[in-house]
Amino acid sequence: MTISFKQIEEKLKTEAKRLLESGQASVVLAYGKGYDEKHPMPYVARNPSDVANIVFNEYCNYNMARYLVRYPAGTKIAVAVKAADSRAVIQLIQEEKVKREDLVLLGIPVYGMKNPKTQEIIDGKTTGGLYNPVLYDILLGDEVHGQAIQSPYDVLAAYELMDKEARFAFWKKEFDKCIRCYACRKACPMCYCDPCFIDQNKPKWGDKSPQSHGNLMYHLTRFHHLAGRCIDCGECSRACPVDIPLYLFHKKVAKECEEMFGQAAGMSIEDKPALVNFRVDDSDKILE
Amino acid sequence: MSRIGVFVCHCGLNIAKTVRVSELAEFAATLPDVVVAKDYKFMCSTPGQEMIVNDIKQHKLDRIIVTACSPLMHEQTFRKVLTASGLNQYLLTIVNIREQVSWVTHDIEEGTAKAKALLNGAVYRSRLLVPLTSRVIDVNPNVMVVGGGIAGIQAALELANTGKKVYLVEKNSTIGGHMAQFDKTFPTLDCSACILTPKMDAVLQHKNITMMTSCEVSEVKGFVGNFDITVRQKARYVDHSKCNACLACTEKCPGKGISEWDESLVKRKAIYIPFPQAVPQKPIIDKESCTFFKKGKCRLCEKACEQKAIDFEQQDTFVQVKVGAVILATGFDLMDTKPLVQYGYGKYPGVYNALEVERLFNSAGPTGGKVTLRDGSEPKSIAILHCIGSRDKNNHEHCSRVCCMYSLKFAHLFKEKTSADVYHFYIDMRAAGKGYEEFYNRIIEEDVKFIRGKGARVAQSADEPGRLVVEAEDTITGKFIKLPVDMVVLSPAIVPRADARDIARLFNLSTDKQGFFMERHPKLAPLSTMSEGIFIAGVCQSPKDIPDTVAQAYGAAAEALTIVVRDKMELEATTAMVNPASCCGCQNCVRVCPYGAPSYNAEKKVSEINEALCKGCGLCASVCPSSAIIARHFTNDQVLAEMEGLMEF
Amino acid sequence: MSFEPKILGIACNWCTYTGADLAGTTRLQYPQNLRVVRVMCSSRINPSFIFRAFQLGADGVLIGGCHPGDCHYNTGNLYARRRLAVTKKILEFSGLEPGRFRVEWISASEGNKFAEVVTEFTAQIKSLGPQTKFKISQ
Amino acid sequence: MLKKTTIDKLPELAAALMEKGTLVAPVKEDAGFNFREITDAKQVDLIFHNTIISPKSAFFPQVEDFVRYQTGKSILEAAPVELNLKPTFLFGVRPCDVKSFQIMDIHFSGTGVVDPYWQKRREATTIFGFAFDMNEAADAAEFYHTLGIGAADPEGSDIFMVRKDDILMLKVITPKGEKLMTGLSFLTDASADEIKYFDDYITKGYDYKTCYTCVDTEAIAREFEAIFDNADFWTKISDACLSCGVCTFVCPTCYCFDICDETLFSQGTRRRVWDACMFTDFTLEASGHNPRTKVYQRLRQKVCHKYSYHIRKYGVISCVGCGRCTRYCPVNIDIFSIVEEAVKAKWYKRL
Amino acid sequence: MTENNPYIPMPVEISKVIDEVDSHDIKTFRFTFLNKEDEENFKYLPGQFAELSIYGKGESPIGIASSPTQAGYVEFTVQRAGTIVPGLVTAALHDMDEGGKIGLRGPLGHSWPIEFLEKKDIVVVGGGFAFTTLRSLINFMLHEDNRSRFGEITVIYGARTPGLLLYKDELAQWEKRDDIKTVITVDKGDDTWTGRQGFVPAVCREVAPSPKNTVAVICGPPIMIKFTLPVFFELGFSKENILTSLEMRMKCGIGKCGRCNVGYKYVCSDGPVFSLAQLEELPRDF
Repeated sequence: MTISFKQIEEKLKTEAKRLLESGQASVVLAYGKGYDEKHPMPYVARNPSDVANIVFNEYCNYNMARYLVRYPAGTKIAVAVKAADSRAVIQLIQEEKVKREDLVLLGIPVYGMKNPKTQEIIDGKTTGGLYNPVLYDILLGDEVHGQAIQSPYDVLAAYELMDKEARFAFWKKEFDKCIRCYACRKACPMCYCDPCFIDQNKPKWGDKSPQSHGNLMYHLTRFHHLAGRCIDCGECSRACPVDIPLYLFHKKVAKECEEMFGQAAGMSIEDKPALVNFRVDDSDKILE
Repeated sequence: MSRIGVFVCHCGLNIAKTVRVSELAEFAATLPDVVVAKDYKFMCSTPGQEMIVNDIKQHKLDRIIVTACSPLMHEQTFRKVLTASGLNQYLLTIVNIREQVSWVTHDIEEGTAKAKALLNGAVYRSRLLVPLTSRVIDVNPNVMVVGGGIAGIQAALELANTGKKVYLVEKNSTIGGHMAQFDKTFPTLDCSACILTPKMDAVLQHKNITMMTSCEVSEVKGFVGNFDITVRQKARYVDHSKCNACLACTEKCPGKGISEWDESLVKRKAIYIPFPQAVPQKPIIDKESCTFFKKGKCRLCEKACEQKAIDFEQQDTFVQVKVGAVILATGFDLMDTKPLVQYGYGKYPGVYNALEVERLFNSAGPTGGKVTLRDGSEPKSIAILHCIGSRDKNNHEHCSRVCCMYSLKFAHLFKEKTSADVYHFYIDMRAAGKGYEEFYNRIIEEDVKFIRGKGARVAQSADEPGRLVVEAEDTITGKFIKLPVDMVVLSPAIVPRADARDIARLFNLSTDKQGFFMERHPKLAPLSTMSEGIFIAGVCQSPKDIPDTVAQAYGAAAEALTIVVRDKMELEATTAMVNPASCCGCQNCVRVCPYGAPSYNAEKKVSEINEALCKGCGLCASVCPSSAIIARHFTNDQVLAEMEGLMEF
Repeated sequence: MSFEPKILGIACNWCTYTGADLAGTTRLQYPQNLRVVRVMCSSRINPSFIFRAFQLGADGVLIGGCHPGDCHYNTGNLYARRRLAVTKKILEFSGLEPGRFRVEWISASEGNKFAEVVTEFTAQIKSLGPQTKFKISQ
Repeated sequence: MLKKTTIDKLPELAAALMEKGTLVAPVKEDAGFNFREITDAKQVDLIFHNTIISPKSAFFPQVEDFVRYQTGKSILEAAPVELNLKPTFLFGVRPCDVKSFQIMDIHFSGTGVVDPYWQKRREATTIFGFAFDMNEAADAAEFYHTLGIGAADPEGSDIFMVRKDDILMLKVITPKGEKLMTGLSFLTDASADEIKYFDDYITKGYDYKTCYTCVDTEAIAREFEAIFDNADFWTKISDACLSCGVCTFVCPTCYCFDICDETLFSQGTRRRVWDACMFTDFTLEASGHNPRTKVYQRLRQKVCHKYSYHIRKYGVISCVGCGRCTRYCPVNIDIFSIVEEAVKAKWYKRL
Repeated sequence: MTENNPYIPMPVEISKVIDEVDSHDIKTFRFTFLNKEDEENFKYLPGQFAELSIYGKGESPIGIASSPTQAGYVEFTVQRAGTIVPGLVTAALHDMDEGGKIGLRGPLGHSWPIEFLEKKDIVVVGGGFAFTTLRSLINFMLHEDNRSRFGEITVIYGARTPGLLLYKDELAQWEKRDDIKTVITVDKGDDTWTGRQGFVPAVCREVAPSPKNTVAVICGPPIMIKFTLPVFFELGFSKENILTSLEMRMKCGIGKCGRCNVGYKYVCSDGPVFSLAQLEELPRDF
């Protein structure tokens, strides 16, 4: 099967219009035109007339769940969600940042999403191995089947095999590139802290200047804060102007968390975030 | 820009031997913000304390670092020094260079270097300390005593006599505990019942004591001064408010259960009081042995009861009790010696454990005080084996402390009641106590045979069926002995109650390696625990004899009294608080707090912490992603600074 | 001179710190490379403390808490166990030698265990050599 | 004076400059090009469109150390960090970025208190401007021509370079450039054809690409003032904005910075570090008051700063149309569309 | 890099510390310069501010509380910032004593427009802690060399409680003088308070002079400003004749770091003193 992006776009428009007209949603978080076709933008439709601006194509990578916390509690929001995006919504519901009843989830089953910079297909890197939304109210298209569902963790293999010296050298080089623009945390649907720990003066966790140690502190702590919460949308890496493959580290932590705690982030509304939870019979082996 | 005073203690030679204290003080003087640094022989002594007071005044010090023993030892002492000098007590930092430096090394170079690093950490931390105000709370004047043995009874009576209301919780249907099972007590050989039962009765009669038998603590909430404890009243199937203790029911009862009181040596009725002097004198029904509960009909007791007190429908109920302090006196169990198959307990009828023998001696016991074997015959020779499972690296390393003495007592009683030969198999004889050595000498005189060697094995006699053979190495002669006897008495290890760990968890106590409750300090605070307001007395802390147990009960009562005698008390100010400006509203704190102290204010979109419920563990602070939670006295920046100081040199 | 590592310890007040005191009271000898920060509960340990410790030049970090189930605050160490497990994985994936970070449950009565763990951990850190990966170079 | 060399001799040119001082030139990295101090003459690579981070970092580095101090010691013992600058050659700067230096000059050294760091670095540096390759496909994010900057605009450069196939032509623009160029003896004189090509290329650069031209900067400033309070407009504009700092960090004319004391053990450095008006804590006052808590207020500040306040204060637009903010924006916010929408295309002429 | 480097503070020593209020969180620090040439270069007028600089803690912009007529030192009245999380600089400063050395960068910003004020009647309105640069202005105008340059001077100063009034000794002296009208008010008095009770806006309505040739100089907490301005409008003061001082988060203090702008004005270098007429031209972004 092939994905008709045009078809999804049409359905997105139809549903957005219907929801706005009926008042079921006061805002629709979707995708709109950017300065060219390869650069669409996150788009918020507030009126039925806005719907005409909605687009959907293979470059609409944005995780629109990121914008949910921007709206006051109780706002009826319809949000377009691809596979990973829906997990972000679930995770936000778990964390009580949004309420399920305030949301209409417009599920988008899709594969073949591309990085506009490299034209590379990025599904395997950052969809958590999923093509269909985990949770939705309306599915805009047919479920994707038959695509090779790879383990979301396959891409890690090469890095796991590296010896620790090489791995350290790899990450040091990557983190040293960081200019601390914080696009990663701002693009992340789960990074809703304001202020972020790294911005604090008291306690001061890391220096503001983009030097190795402050960068390391910022990124490692951020990985920790997202442990058991990262839903593998890859927005952090995509947002990064200097191409730090943050998603790899997040994925590794997600993998470890899934193995240790038997739960992947954003898969069920009923779950409790793994790091603010415990089981009495958690094994001490996880500390080895 | 603090003004820090550093005071280095020699602790005699305890510290000075492996830390160059004057060098340490000189080092301190070079550190930024340290205004004065001194060393002194005993900082905790009055002149030492006065030195600190004077320096605070003279040098306008605003932070004090005492470099001495563990904070668990003298933090309070020095906090008082600060308070007396008008400084907030939380501006004190203790550097532990005794327990964690001088006592754990012989190398003065290493010791001095480590002490410097620790001190530097303290200076870094000290700069960031802020004055904290203690919370003042109302104190509930009541006390709960858990365990109705001699320790619990004594503590309850003492407290009740001061006018405080006491809840005495006992899981059995009578109070009295192990002591009520004994016949005589060493070394005076006075009758256990004679000295105990008046106290039991006094408890029953005391207007300030609420006796809660057949009860167990099921939940503990709150904190010192304000415990909120849920007690499970187990169903007795007899309404004690109606029962007039005529015991007509017990006569009619056809049911047969095994008497726990008599250490399973005999049977008892299904509706019963454990022993004639039980307090209360009111029966309970044992569901397991009751014919009605087993077969659905009988109800003979019900018919016999004029008071209509029998209630087969009775359920467990839960009672809420509010108290200001708690004394735990939950006592002990004897180690189950069945797993030590070499001693044949449970296999050979001639092998008894110590408590069984106590019952045999007791005139209210299964044999009416006669010493007979299970077949009714009188033993001709008896071996008493000391240290079964205790002082034994494979089982319990500790000495059970009373076995030597009660074993000697047994020997005496055997001699008094039978004509048997009595042999002691012992590792060595421990008779430290008032009149104990004298008692030992007296027993030696009584023609009791002492074999210095631990009983290694008890076997069936090959030559004489029905008799037993005790095998041991006589360590004096070096000979291997096989001694045929009729009766073997094991003196097993005294161990914590089977449910001691559960109780520890309920009350937030630590237990030691053996499972006995941990005291706050082995010497200076043997009755307090790490949980404020929870005290311990008797064998639940460690094996001990009756005089020590009673002494501890008095002590624990006094300790509890120091809390409940006050209307109000100060609590540690080291609670957590939320900086609303940094709170991101993730509610992690709300999710993790074991005490429900944080709550989410949906309107302000920030968490708030109820400091009355906060116990200061700091969990919330570490799960707070935006560092909005300030764990007072252990704030992120204080810990980070201390780490920086520790790692500098 | 032989390599004398700096090891940062973070110990909970009720179990491990008290256990360390007991080691002292019983005069057990162990290497002097460990410098302990006392916190009330192992759950107080913010994972970033550990990252920071390595940045400050710690050659090893040893965390001590009550045995799971024995936490003075009921469940603190059960959370800590999960969180510190993640910390360990993060350190490992970043390329730091995993042996430099250890969590041990040491009760107040386990003075001997404390001494043993410190002795053994110090030896291990010595064999790993100085930690330079995270250490901030000034 | 037009000189030339061949592209394959670039390392030679680089080596000559490295001998005279510090060479800063585009270097290819994972994510793209950036200006770096050259340590190996072969690193210099001119096959690039433009760098990720603008060359402003040559004069206004992301981290500039002011003072080294020791905590616990007297302020009298604190030591200012000396710059000790060697002659610096900023090589291969695109015309729009060269223009940014002039705009930044007004702020840092042209008005009010002079920033000594900017000034000293600027004085020590010789700029090798480098014309865009007009054969390359246009980059949709760029709009420098709209702001009156040619694709081969030599203004502001000390030496200006145009590449023609494998020939690199270098023309002296300023006396500073001339002094340097005379010392580069291995450069050869350009032929008459090449001189003509060079001049034509520069002229052609003014007509290159971009489809608007700015007519009235004052009017733009006024227009933004007029819509300042239109929260709906700004909210809509900022719907997609993540409020990250990418646009400001890559921008050649953003100059906001923070002054931080960074201490380890007792050694510390007071330094300035780039900051961004898009960060939530940028205007957070000690009292807790923050005049710009909302995303739209911050995006408004950024856009208005460039297209209104800067015109009012310094008379010029604080933007050179290099397109970096748009190109690296994680959500593709196009600053030019905002300007266009805000001023309703009135003050730009569509070409 | 020390020469003409506006980012490097000059060293000063604390020569006096005055605990101003009964809550002990506001102190006045008197600084003397450690280098003679710094003292000579530190030419300021009332209304200007300086960055108090403590290495390792940071910098904090504080209005100058002394008057240039007081030679040999400068004074700053500093409130300990932050109730929950203490401010780094102010907390460190509050912990310092006489003899302590810190850094000073300044003078910064524009002063109260002295020339504009000349030959006019002046009403100075202050509330709470924001009285510091007003005190500087009053002491400047009262100096014998300057007094004749200005018309009638009225001072209206209020605080929440008597214990929170700053500069109590000076207030008492002003009250005794006949070339200045001093009206002190507190929101709520205590047992010993015999003065006025009432909020600043109400007191202004009562005692403010005629707007004719009068300039009002107003500094105070936002809530006071909010209710005081209408009073002056009612009294007929024009926006050009009402002056105030703005606060924004600042870093460099010299108009470089881009932080404190309101519209195209930088509060640090174009302010902090503005007339209401000037403020009205700026966007509401503060």
